[in-house]
Amino acid sequence: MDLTSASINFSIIYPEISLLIAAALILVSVFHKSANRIAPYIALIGIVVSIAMIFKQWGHQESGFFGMITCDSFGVTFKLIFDVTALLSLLIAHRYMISKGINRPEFYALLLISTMGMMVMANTTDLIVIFLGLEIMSVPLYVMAGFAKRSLWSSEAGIKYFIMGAFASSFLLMGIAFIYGASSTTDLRRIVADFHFIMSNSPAYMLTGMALILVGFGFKIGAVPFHSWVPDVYEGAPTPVTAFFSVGPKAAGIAALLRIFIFGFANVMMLSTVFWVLAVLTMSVGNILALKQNNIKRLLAYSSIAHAGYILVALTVGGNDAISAAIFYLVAYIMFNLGAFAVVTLMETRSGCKSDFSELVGLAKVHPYLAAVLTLFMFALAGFPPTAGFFGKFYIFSAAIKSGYIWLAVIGMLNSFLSVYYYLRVVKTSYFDSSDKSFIPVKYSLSIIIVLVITVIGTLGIGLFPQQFLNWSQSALFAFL
Amino acid sequence: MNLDAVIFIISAIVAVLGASMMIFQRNPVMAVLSFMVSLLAQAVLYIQLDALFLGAVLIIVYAGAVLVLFLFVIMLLNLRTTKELGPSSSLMRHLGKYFLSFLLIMEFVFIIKSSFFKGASLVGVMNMKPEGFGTVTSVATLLFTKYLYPFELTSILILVAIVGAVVMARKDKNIDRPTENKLGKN
Amino acid sequence: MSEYLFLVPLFPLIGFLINGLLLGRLPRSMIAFIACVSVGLSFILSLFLFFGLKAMPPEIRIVEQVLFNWIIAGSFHANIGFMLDPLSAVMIMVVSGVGFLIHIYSIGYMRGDTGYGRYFAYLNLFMFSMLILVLADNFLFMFVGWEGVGLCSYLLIGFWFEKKSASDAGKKAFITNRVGDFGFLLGMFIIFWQVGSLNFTEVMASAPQVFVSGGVLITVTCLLLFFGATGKSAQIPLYVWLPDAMEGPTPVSALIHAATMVTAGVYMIVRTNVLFIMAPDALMVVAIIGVVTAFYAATIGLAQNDIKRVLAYSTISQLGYMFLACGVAAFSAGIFHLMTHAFFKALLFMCAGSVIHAMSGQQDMRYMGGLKKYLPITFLSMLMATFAISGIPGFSGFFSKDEILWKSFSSPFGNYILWAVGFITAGLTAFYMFRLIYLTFYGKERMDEKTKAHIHESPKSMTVPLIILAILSVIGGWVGLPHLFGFTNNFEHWLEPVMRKTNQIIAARRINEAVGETGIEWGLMIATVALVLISIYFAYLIYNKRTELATSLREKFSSVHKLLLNKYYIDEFYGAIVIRPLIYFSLFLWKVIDVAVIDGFINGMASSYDDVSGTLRTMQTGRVRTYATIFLAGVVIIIAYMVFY
Amino acid sequence: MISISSYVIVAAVLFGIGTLGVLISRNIIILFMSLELMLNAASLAIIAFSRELNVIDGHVFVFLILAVAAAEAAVGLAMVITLFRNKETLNIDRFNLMKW
Repeated sequence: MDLTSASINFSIIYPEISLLIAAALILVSVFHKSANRIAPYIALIGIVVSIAMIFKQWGHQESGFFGMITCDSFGVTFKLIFDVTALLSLLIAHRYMISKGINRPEFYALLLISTMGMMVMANTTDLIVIFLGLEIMSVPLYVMAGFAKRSLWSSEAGIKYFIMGAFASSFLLMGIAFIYGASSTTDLRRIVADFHFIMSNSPAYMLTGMALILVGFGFKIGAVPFHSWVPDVYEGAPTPVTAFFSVGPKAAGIAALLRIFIFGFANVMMLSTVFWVLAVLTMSVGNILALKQNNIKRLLAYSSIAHAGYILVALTVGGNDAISAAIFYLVAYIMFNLGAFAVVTLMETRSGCKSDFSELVGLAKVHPYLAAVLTLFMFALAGFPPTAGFFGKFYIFSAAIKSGYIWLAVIGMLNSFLSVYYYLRVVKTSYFDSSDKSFIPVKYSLSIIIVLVITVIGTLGIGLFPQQFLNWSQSALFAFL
Repeated sequence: MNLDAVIFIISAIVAVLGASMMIFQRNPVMAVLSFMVSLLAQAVLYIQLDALFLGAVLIIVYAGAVLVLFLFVIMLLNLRTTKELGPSSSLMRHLGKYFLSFLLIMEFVFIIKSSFFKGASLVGVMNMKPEGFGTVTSVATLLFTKYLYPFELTSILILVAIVGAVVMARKDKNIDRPTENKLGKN
Repeated sequence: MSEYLFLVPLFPLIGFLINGLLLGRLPRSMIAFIACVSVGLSFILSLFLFFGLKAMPPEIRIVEQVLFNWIIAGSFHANIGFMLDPLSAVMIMVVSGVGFLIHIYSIGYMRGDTGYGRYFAYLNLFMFSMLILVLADNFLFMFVGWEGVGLCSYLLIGFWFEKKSASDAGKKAFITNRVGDFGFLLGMFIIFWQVGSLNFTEVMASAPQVFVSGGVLITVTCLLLFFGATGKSAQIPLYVWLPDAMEGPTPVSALIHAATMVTAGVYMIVRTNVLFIMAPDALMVVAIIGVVTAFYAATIGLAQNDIKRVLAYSTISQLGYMFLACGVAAFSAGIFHLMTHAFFKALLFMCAGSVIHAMSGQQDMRYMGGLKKYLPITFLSMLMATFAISGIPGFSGFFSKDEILWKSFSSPFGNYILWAVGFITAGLTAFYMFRLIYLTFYGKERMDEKTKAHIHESPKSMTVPLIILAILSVIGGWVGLPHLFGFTNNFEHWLEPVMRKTNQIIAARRINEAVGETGIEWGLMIATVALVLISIYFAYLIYNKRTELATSLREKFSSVHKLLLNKYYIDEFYGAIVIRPLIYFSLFLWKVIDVAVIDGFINGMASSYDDVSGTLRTMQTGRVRTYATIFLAGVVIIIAYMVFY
Repeated sequence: MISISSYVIVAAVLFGIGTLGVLISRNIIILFMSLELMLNAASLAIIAFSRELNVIDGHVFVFLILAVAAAEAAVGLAMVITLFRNKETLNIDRFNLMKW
């Protein structure tokens, strides 16, 4: 295999291209008067084609475009993760956007391009391309967060995300500059090839660069102390966008962190300590802050911070077990978190609802199935067997204990027990509380039902057959780095 | 002290001063102009570092386009007055922030001072400046061969930025059915 | 036969799926039928499996059935698999048998409740989880059942969620349990880390090679497992949830919070007896916690007025006995008591339910009295159960409790202090149980007229299970008649294959120590019985002296009566010197230690987290500039650490 | 001859000023310019490293970064217009509907 292949081989970016073509079609269709209605379908087709292309790439290991793209199992796995996320978010979004009167075709184009950006991030070993991918992912996200322009909440979420996002990107870029200064290249493969030499040559530059890159991606996954934007943006953004936020950019950030810090700059002592501290802080702060929330979206925001913490535990540990556990956890998390957001979105399509806890009261009486599904997702988030959430945590913590990070595992487990409290509050409110206000029934739509079915099957399926999923996530371990 | 050094010192001071003036300005128009001064000085530094092409691009793109866009928005929103910001807060309240930024600069300076690299022995690094370093040709050659893919990515980035800007700034008429009320969440 | 093992938990699951997915759209009779039949089938199958197992030679009495490989990672594997051995055979019989009776009882008890379908769905789900718990062939699968029963317990305690106290109690139970689960999970991780397997057979086989007997690691592991057990089985310090759990429907209290789920901790320790026997220090902790809990809860039980709370503290106390048995390495005695306790305590709760049913929901014993003539079947059944729990010779509780007390004295891990505390507790038990009987069934009728008009014996569906359990409470102990009476202890013999390693170790330790003598054993037994009878007499004096006594009871205790000479004097003396302080002590324990200190500690922990949460929240000002400042501080610190450290 | 490290130090100082601008400016427009300044500073550092290493790849990076900066500015300013329409102010501290 020629690692610095000069070949301009389009077949390795077919999934990206399909998304791009769909986005372009949507943008062209804007001028048609029924664009609102056809745009989601174009987007859907684009994603499905993209998924098909990914399956064609399965198992191929290729590099192209002068080494700027590496199409390896790791990247392809993440491409699939991004596509599934986009697909589910799209299905969640459709009815919501109509009910809130913000169903504009551009939204779907932005969703597609953002997904494409994530793919770019995950499928390269070049830091500059990772940076560009990050920007292609983020710029649409800024707009999507503020998409409900006339809502003060949404536009505030947009500006906050924009400022913090651009701030973080600047640090990331500075980090890349330092790495470039130390190694004369931004290609991770070349850096790793000469790693010891470069490290002995200019250690301070390399370490600064790593720290700043870590900060940049830590921001994307919502690691403490770079997390402050998460709750505000999650609360303010339109709910389907929040759903997308809570998994898409997070998965992309983790892909980049894995590629750079686990496959790339492994065995740097200082890094593992920093990861250790970040993991502990992220888990604890996320969980503790979630205790007092009265808004479900905000609660899920803090919970997503906590979950990023669990994944950081896996990154701290390193090694094949932990990485496959991280990928496993990520997939599981996508399932039950998007499921939870689908329920929240469904609740919010009722007029006048703001996702406050009080709006859940009576859910179990009016919609017993929906309440049961919500309960399942909450238990999965809290990590009960036999849901996917339990095995995600089980693999991560057992990997940690096996590698001797016993305290980290203990803190992680304590945290996951703490988290039960607030997840249980959601269940308790929807089952056991009563109020004088009557519950306004929700209207199901086909797309939401599809999402709920997929996520329920995913949550339970991964829990009942964790082995198959673990094998699958282990197959993602092969990367060019 | 040779001419190079004099130019460096002057433009470095101008760049830093311009930047400082920008962040301490209360009037946005003045801030844009200060930033422009800083950028011009930075362009001089670029050219000193043999980045002739990029120096020119910096002036054209930044000073010529991006900052004009800033000015344009300021004019559009009629922001020349600073009343709406309210009274400025005291320096003391921000002392921690100054300190943090100062620490960051100190860290960087220390790192740069302590371990400026001996990169010459790296693979692909030349001791001598190659012919035509920093000219349009040399940059363009790389841009359309090795960096073709990232270059194309920037086109997507700019496309999406345009779409985003249009979506955000457009005043909606028919397409946007009114939400419940202006203050309504989402 | 054994190839049908997986059907045992599957039947209730099917029942749950039907009732759960149709959400009570079926007619009520159909719901009850499905729920009861599914559990009944499990019970019948359990019986067949038991006799199938009995037919096998003792050495190979172990059947493992692997449905499929759940997780395989290198050498590690965990199955969805079941293991039938003498221990789990006993457990599934008890669980499905008692469970079946309680299902039948529920038909009558829950009649008229709006959540009928939901109730039976939860109950079936509970049976499924509990059977998984006892049948699982590895720790991980057992943990699934462990969590499942916790979840069902939560759902059922909060079943009448219109009452705020009910849903709060559910949450408290759940969270306290999770604290214990933390220990269990951590213990499990250590076992996995050291042994590389979670399968019971493999762990037990290789544990002696892997762990150093009496070493730190095995002690820590066992203590962690025991910590998990204290959560589920309501021992100090995690018992606080159980009294509150009485907010649930009474059949639920009978099934989950008396007979089955709360004994899961005991089962788990017996299941891992090979590990515990290698950690004598951990065993000592188990024994001490067990006996202290037994004493402590019995003391609190003295002063309770809510009939179900008396029983709840009594359950905690009896569970303490089981842990005492485990702690002195008399594992089979622990399981024996678990079984007899399941019979009589389920019966007690069901009788209490019947009383509450008759009293139109009144649970306070101060407003009862004289119910004997209204509820004859309930009264007789409850009397049988009370005799059993008090340890009247011939009744089931006598044999199991006596064996525990004897073992706590004679076992190489036991000593006379453990015995003495257990001995006193036996007296207390008899006292508070007979206090309950006298307050409820004898004396003046203290209820109001309206309630009085409603008093009626419960329907057949409720009384028939009572009668069956009453019979079991009497004869249930006869499977384990002690050696002392010239029998071979069948029960102990049956469990022998499970305890083989343990018995060898105990036998090895015995060589150096004096084997308990028959004379001492007789002496202790007689002492216990005497204490129990005296306690009953005092209960009778104090709670019944102003009313005419039933002649039969007077005759029964006449010998004791004469023995104590002066009724009036003793009464005064006892009242002033023993009972009054004891009651004050009991109130002190309950009001101060239980409610203020331990509850306060748990609530305080929650509220201190809330405080931390509140403090951290102030950083989340909603202002971007603050966020950027926190961000920058993070950056500065990370760079400083990475570069300058 | 001025050593290249001096240029990098200038870049670091500019970067620090940019961060300070983000931390203290209340006007969103000035805050945006501070963000742009941070990107500029990174670019300057890359140019300096490129000169030191005599590897021209850095120039290409800076070219790409210019595009990124322009894109960010365009989106950000469009958002400013929306915000101003909603709230008639650009004081960043006034945007704190969501907290805790």
